[in-house]
Amino acid sequence: MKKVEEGDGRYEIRLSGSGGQGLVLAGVILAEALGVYEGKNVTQTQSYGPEARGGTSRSDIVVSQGEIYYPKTTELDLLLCLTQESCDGYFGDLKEEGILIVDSDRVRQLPIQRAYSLPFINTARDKVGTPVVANVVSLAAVAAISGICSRESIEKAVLDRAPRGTEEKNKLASDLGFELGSEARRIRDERKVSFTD
Amino acid sequence: MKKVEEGDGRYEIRLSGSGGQGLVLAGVILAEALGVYEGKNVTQTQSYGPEARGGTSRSDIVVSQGEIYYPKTTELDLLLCLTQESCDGYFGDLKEEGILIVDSDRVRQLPIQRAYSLPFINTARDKVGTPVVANVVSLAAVAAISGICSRESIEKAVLDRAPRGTEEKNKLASDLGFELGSEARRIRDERKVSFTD
Amino acid sequence: MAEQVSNVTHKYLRPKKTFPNVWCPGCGIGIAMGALIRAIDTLELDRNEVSIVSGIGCSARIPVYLDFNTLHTTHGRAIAFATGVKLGNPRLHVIVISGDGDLLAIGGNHFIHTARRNIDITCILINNYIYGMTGGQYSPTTPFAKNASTAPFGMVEQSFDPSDLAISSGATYVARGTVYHASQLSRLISQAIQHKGFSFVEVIANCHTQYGRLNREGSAVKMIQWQKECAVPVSTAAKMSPEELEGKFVIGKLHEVFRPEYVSEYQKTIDRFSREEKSDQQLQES
Amino acid sequence: MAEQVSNVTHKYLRPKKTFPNVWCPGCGIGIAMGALIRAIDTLELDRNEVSIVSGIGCSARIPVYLDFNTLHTTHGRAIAFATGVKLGNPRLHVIVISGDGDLLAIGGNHFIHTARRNIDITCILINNYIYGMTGGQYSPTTPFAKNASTAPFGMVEQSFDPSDLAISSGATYVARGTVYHASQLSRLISQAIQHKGFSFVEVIANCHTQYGRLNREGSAVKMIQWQKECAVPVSTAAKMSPEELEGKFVIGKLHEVFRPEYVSEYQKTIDRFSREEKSDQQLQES
Amino acid sequence: MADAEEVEIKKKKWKRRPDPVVIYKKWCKTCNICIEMCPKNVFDTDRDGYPVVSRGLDCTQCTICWMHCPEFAITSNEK
Amino acid sequence: MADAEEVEIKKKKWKRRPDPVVIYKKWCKTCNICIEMCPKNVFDTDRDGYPVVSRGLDCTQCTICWMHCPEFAITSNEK
Amino acid sequence: MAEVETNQKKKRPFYKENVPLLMQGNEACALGALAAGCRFFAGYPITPSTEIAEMLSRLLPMFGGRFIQMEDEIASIAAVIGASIAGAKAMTSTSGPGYSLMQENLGYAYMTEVPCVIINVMRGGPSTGLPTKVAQGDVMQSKWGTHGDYFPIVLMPSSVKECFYYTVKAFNLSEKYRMPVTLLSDEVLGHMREIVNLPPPDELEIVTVSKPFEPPEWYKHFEVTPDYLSPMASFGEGYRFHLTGLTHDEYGFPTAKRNEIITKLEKLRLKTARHLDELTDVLVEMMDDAHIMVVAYGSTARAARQAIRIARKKRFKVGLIQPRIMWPFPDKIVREYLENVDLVIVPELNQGQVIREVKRLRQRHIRIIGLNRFDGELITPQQIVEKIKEERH
Amino acid sequence: MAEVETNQKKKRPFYKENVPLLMQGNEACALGALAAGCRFFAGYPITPSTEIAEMLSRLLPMFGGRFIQMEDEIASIAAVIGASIAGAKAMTSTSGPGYSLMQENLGYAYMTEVPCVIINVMRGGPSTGLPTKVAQGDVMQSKWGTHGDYFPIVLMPSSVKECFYYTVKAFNLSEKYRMPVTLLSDEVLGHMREIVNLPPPDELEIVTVSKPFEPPEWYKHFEVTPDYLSPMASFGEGYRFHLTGLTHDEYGFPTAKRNEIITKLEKLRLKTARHLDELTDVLVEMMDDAHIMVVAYGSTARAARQAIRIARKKRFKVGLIQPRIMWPFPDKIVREYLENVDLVIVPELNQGQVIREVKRLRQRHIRIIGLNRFDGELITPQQIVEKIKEERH
Ligand SMILES: Cc1ncc(C[n+]2csc(CCOP(=O)(O)OP(=O)(O)O)c2C)c(N)n1
Ligand SMILES: Cc1ncc(C[n+]2csc(CCOP(=O)(O)OP(=O)(O)O)c2C)c(N)n1
Ligand code: SF4
Ligand code: SF4
Ligand code: SF4
Ligand code: SF4
Ligand code: SF4
Ligand code: SF4
Ligand SMILES: [Mg+2]
Ligand SMILES: [Mg+2]
Repeated sequence: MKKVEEGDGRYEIRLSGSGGQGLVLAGVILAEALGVYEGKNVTQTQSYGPEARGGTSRSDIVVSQGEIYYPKTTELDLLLCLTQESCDGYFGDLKEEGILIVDSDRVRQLPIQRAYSLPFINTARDKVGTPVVANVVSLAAVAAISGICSRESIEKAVLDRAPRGTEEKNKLASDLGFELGSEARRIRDERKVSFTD
Repeated sequence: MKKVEEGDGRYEIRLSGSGGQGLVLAGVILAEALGVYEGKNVTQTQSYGPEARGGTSRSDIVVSQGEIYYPKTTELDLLLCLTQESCDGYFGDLKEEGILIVDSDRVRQLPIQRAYSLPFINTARDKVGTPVVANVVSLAAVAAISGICSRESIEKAVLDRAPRGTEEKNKLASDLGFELGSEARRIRDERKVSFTD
Repeated sequence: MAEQVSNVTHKYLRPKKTFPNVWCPGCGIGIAMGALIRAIDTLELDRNEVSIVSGIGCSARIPVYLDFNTLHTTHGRAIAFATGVKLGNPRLHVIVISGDGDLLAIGGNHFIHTARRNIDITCILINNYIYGMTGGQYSPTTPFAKNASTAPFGMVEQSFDPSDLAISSGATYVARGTVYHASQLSRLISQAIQHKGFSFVEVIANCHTQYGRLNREGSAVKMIQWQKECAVPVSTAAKMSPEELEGKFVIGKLHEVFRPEYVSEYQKTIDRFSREEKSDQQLQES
Repeated sequence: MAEQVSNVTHKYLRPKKTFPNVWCPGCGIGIAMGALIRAIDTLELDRNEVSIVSGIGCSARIPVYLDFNTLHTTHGRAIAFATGVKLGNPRLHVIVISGDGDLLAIGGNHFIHTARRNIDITCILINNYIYGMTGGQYSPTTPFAKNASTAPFGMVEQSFDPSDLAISSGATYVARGTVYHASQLSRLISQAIQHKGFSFVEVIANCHTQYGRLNREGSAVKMIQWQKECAVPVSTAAKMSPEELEGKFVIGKLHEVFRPEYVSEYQKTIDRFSREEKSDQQLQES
Repeated sequence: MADAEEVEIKKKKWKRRPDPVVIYKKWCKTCNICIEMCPKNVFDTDRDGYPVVSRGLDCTQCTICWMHCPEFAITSNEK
Repeated sequence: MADAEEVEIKKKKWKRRPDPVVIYKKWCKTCNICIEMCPKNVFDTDRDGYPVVSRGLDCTQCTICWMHCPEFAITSNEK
Repeated sequence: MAEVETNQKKKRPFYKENVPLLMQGNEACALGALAAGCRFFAGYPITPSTEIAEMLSRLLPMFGGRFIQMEDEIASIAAVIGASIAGAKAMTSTSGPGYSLMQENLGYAYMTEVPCVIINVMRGGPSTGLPTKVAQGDVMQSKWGTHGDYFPIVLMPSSVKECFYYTVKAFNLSEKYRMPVTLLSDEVLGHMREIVNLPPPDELEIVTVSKPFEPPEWYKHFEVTPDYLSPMASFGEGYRFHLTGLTHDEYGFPTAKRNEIITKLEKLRLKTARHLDELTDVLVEMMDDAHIMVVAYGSTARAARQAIRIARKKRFKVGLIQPRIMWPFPDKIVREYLENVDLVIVPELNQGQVIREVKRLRQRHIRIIGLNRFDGELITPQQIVEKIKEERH
Repeated sequence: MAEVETNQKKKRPFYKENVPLLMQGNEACALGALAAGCRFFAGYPITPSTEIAEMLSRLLPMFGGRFIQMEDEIASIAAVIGASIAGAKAMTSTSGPGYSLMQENLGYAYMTEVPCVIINVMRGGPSTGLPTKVAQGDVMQSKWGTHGDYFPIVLMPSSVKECFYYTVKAFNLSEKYRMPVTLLSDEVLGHMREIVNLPPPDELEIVTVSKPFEPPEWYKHFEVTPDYLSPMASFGEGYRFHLTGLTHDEYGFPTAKRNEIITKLEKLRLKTARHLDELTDVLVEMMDDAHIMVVAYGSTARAARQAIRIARKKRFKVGLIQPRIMWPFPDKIVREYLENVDLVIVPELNQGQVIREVKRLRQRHIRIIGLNRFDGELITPQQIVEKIKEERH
């Protein structure tokens, strides 16, 4: 985990997309994984209000080993975008060295080269059978890429929240997401030099 | 008019009795006579509230040649009482040298000797034919005894407020009051020495 | 000579602190209060389990004289406070006393909603067609064209029929009485208290000091006699035409139906879960 | 190609600042708004003399989209503001738009009193049986036993029949429509506007996002179709027994009577004095 | 004769007792309601306006006066 | 034959004109109400869920769709 | 009501010019409102303010105005705001309990910048308290009563004459600043009678909100002008604008844009903050050489004015500061005079409210003490004099 | 509502002891209330407080408690007071507009000394304002909102955990002092999720109002005891007492006697004034050697705590004072620290409210400046640091 100037191990994540993609829930699950199963300090916030109705949706997580004073994000360490709109809107909040992860089918215009562009929604639809679990797929990938949270914690947190009867699908989604994420990270690690241009 | 320590010609009057004796109206008439027809500064106050419903009723007038700062009475120069109860209750507010005027039939126990004890109610009933105008009788007597207000002003103010058709009775009441008052004053002036013991 | 005293109402008064009362001589509120006391006495309620709640107004002064659990609240809100009292301790018999201004003007919303909920509260309206306490302003029951201190040229608004309003809001017992018919009034009030659900009794009372004075309706006695003349019992009214009823009002029990009562309905939910609780130590979000 | 546009409602919108609207896809409020616009258009009212007043809620967002004199006030108080608007400038046609929470819960008192006064205002209630805007809490029209976010075990309170309440409060025109019957709805609204006195139109509308979701009543389309199934025209209802009407609701004009209207009654007093004023320069306390 | 007898009995009854109803003057506000409503015309007024029992024998203990006294100032003496 | 003729006339009429109703996509929220309520089944949906006029000839300009569109997104082309 | 006392009724003129007239403070408020052009009153009776409503119920129709008694105070202030939006100068009157109930809608009027006047004739609180007795317990409430930030104008007269003139002033400021203005009177002022010489109405300066001159298409209801005051169209004048209690842009449409929100909310502050000169109205007496300063207001200032005269005779160098516009608080003047005194006495009919404002302005160690009375009676001149003596024994 | 996000619903435990749980501030308030013994809730939905009501509508019946949604906020607080009088620990939750509406009846509860808890989850004002955005605009209102003098207790938590514990504390103080206690939360706190370790309920200190032990005939509901706190009987317990919002004697009967009035109204003041030690709860950080003091509260304190750490790294000697009991204001502590600093910064999500209290305590010339944000977003640590730099450029 990267240190930021003022925080003691403070790490800021935003999951964004459009309303209905389940990203608020994904944020809650991630926060739960980090806070409940990894014993970290964590705050999760989201925007309410008119914006929340239509348009973009977002869920912010701040995680830290130490006490979290300021509970909202200021400069993101990691930004996940499942729509072009959210990418355009929030990219500016990402730190220079921050990680950008996008859905490869929904975000065609990338603001920077060094982004992880992965097919979350298509994976969910094609391999799990429903796009509804794209949030879990991407959530797992976020964990894998950032290394901020263990696979077990994410899995537990996901199953904790999965409605009865959907456990299998969610487990599968989580697995797929982890694979996507680990693979991408492996590739990045290999191409290290060229990647951080 | 007597000077008080702090006021410039401040003079404080209280008309008191029981609810229904019309003393609030009498106070208003007196204030009007002084303020409207004699061009003096005047404030009129009365007590509202639970006490006002049953029991004693009072109307306070402060009159002054100069500006009246504090609008309520503090030490009375003149106290009129039409019931024993009001006399008992308010006598303590009268200045040492203040003038006490009471109804001779209703107030039997006088707290001091040098009081004007006059038959306002009986005069009204017997000579005007209705006790309702006792307030006007006593009002006129107050003016005559204190010399604070001219007969004309009182008369104008009374007629101003008298309902249509009652003008004569009120005029008569005012006349009778003035006579009562002037006569009493004359007697006091004559007995000056013994009176101010 | 305590034995000698046989006015049953005296058992329920707080004579030391509060009497003589604040009302004008002859005010009908005192008569209504007597009827209420006799109703409670007849029902032999435990006085520790009776709560009388009022708002602000002449009528709303009733509770202070009565030796029950008494609550004199803010203007118009008595019924809402009473709802809390009832739910805070459902064993209590909760009776609300209110004036036409208190209950129907500022308090109108609480009135219709409490009726709607059909919560087991009894509400007594002392309808004197005016704001007595503040000096004779018009109220929602002041009849069209009558005078009030704020209707110096006659009332231009229409008025409520409080009992009608109670019925269409959901009250399940509705009756009307007068202070003239004081013993019938006691009976109606005791029926209302016994009724399970929201019960409402409208009491026609005289305010000669304000309404009577402004409308030249004479003394307390005269106004009370007017009630006798205009009151028509329910049974008689049933046989009369609308024209014949013009200018009259109907007295007696006007309406009684049975619908689920709020406190018991809610109790069912509680019971369901307290049962579950026993079987399932760790409570679950359902 | 402006000529091409033949949706008459567009003439009355404020498209630049406010569209697309805030409502959920398929929300019935938009349909009701269309009906309102067409009613006004039919009556050929001068739009400068139309004022639309609302409180707070999803329904209460209607005015912002409409190019009239529009007022979005505080929760529940629209009718009281509207009374002021009407009396401040009696030439205005004043129309209140309200939700079941806004008009009947927090605003219930203003509703019954404005109806009582019979002031010339038209009030449209968008009844979706729930608090839409705040996320699905129960309202005074949520039917017994139905779910809401604050009635997780089913509603234990009884509900109002808003039209009934309007009638017994004194409204002189009362009608009910649905968003399914959109063209009838326009007609009812225009009748209501034309009626002199307090007129009330209840519009049954779908909130599938909250009420529908919590009660598994399906999509907007499904909920609108339910309206078709349950609505019974006044004329048909007259021939049906209460049992047959169980679970149905009546649509059409429910009530129309004529009683003195507040603004005109008050005007009489004004006229009387302005006449006197002319003859008597120095005004007198009467 | 029966009537006369009854009156006799009543008289005796009341002789042993005070007035059929008692007015508590401290609470009475002289509103006259009892006086006007008594069907047997039992009361007169004293010079201050307070009701006084003048025809106590006629009282039937009908309860009307004390039920209508707004001041709770009337007490029946019949137990 | 009259029927066929009518259809011909209609066809001509519509040939000179665009669709009988126009959907303003920027306001449409794809609620489907127009599609479901059209008595003539004039609409289909595109892949994003927006209504498209597929059987414009069948339209009778009955007003139902635009009267029920909560978004004011439908405009008739018939003047 | 006035009528209760004058029940031997008679037709009497209620407005005679330039001759002494005896009237109550409440009557003077009603006449002031009429003179200022008030043509709409909505209210709900409450002691000790009711005479204002009663008088206007009688007088307004004579001027083509309208009086309505609403179902409660919430509805009253709502109707007042509505009428004002529709173009009528409008007011209400009430006392503490009603003023509390009006707070939510007052916030709406501040937010939507609607002129109107509220007279609160103060009585003893909290709650029902002492309905027929005097108090000054609502001074802080008049500044902080509704939720969120707002910047009210509140006037406090201290004589019947001032009741008349400050009611006129309340309307004038309300129209100029497009906001509710509260006049805080009290039970003593309201019921007290004094002599007033009413001016000919046409000699009074009457301010009416400025009207837009641009065509409706260009009109911005909340335009941010250099002086932060925007012309106001009324309903029915052809400007079909929108009003909302949500944060809104200059046109009045709801906005969630940061810069527009800030513009709006700062405008609410700046429209008073940029006119503090006009919004300062303080009576200063005998402060030139004073070492002791009395800060008093409303009815209490009457006692203070007498008290400083008595105390001067006893050689105490004492002066008086009497804010007649209470809010915005006259920071500048009070701060200046604080420089030169070493004792400040703040007599109030409450447990210490305005004294906090005086302390807020203190920049060095000075003794600032309260003289508080809250039993329903006025503070007397003697009490103030005693306090001075006590401190300087 | 929580449900909206967790709509893939499932039976989940809502109260697990001693394990980390992720929850929203609003949920923590609801659980805190339950843990404190709350058994009655009456409320009216309003963003951003609604989750508290929704959660309690679900949980209360499980504990034999009752939830009711009233017709408005006025009725809600009335029912809460009524239930408390009948013996149930009771609360409501709301936001600015609702809090404004509750003011009259809150005054009644202060006057009649009825315990109850009000949670105001603050949003942008004035008026409808910014319903879904954070603000701290109601701080002064929570002290001065109703008419007349009263002396409220107001708590301001700044984390989800504190939402839990300060709700418990609100109940405890409310019961002990027999008065309404307001908890001022805000939109960010209410909706933010953090990890909380809930304590076993029996480890919490729970205070319940003390009950009379004397026989009913002797009982005085408002007895003036040495510590100004009177035991409280409830309806139905055999003590048939009377309550009124009029000024009253120790029994509760209305009084107009001067000494009884004064006794009553002073009691309202003294019951907090005599317990300032217990009623002071201030977080003090890094003040020992500070020359700059930041006074911050609620959500804003979170930014301030981070900011002082950043600033310290930049060698600014800065510390923090965070009142967690806002009213009574911690005069003593603030005054003490004012002695040693020469710059005070008061960041607030309003246009300057608590800064006035800090200034009130100033006894010498010190620079006291505000940092105000009111666009619906939190003040960031960076903004505070910038302000410090700016002042010390
Ligand atoms: C909030 C509030 N508004 C107004 C008042 C003043 N007030 C007291 S009683 C009353 C009306 C009483 O009328 P009603 O309820 O008919 O009772 P009555 O006196 O006629 O029995 C009013 C307006 C108040 N106390 N509180
Ligand atoms: C004083 C106040 N209390 C509560 C709210 C919160 N609130 C906003 S809208 C609403 C209910 C809306 O329900 P309804 O009137 O039925 O309108 P809908 O959204 O269903 O159209 C509530 C409770 C508020 N804005 N103001
Ligand atoms: S004013 Fe009227 S209601 Fe009040 S006590 Fe007197 S008679 Fe009764
Ligand atoms: S929440 Fe319900 S009422 Fe509100 S816009 Fe959505 S569907 Fe319509
Ligand atoms: S009890 Fe009946 S008969 Fe006897 S005095 Fe009373 S009213 Fe008259
Ligand atoms: S009814 Fe009661 S108060 Fe009236 S005169 Fe008779 S005893 Fe006295
Ligand atoms: S106008 Fe009628 S027929 Fe034509 S598309 Fe619309 S609904 Fe279908
Ligand atoms: S009804 Fe309107 S919003 Fe709905 S799908 Fe059709 S065009 Fe779109
Ligand atoms: Mg009444
Ligand atoms: Mg609704």
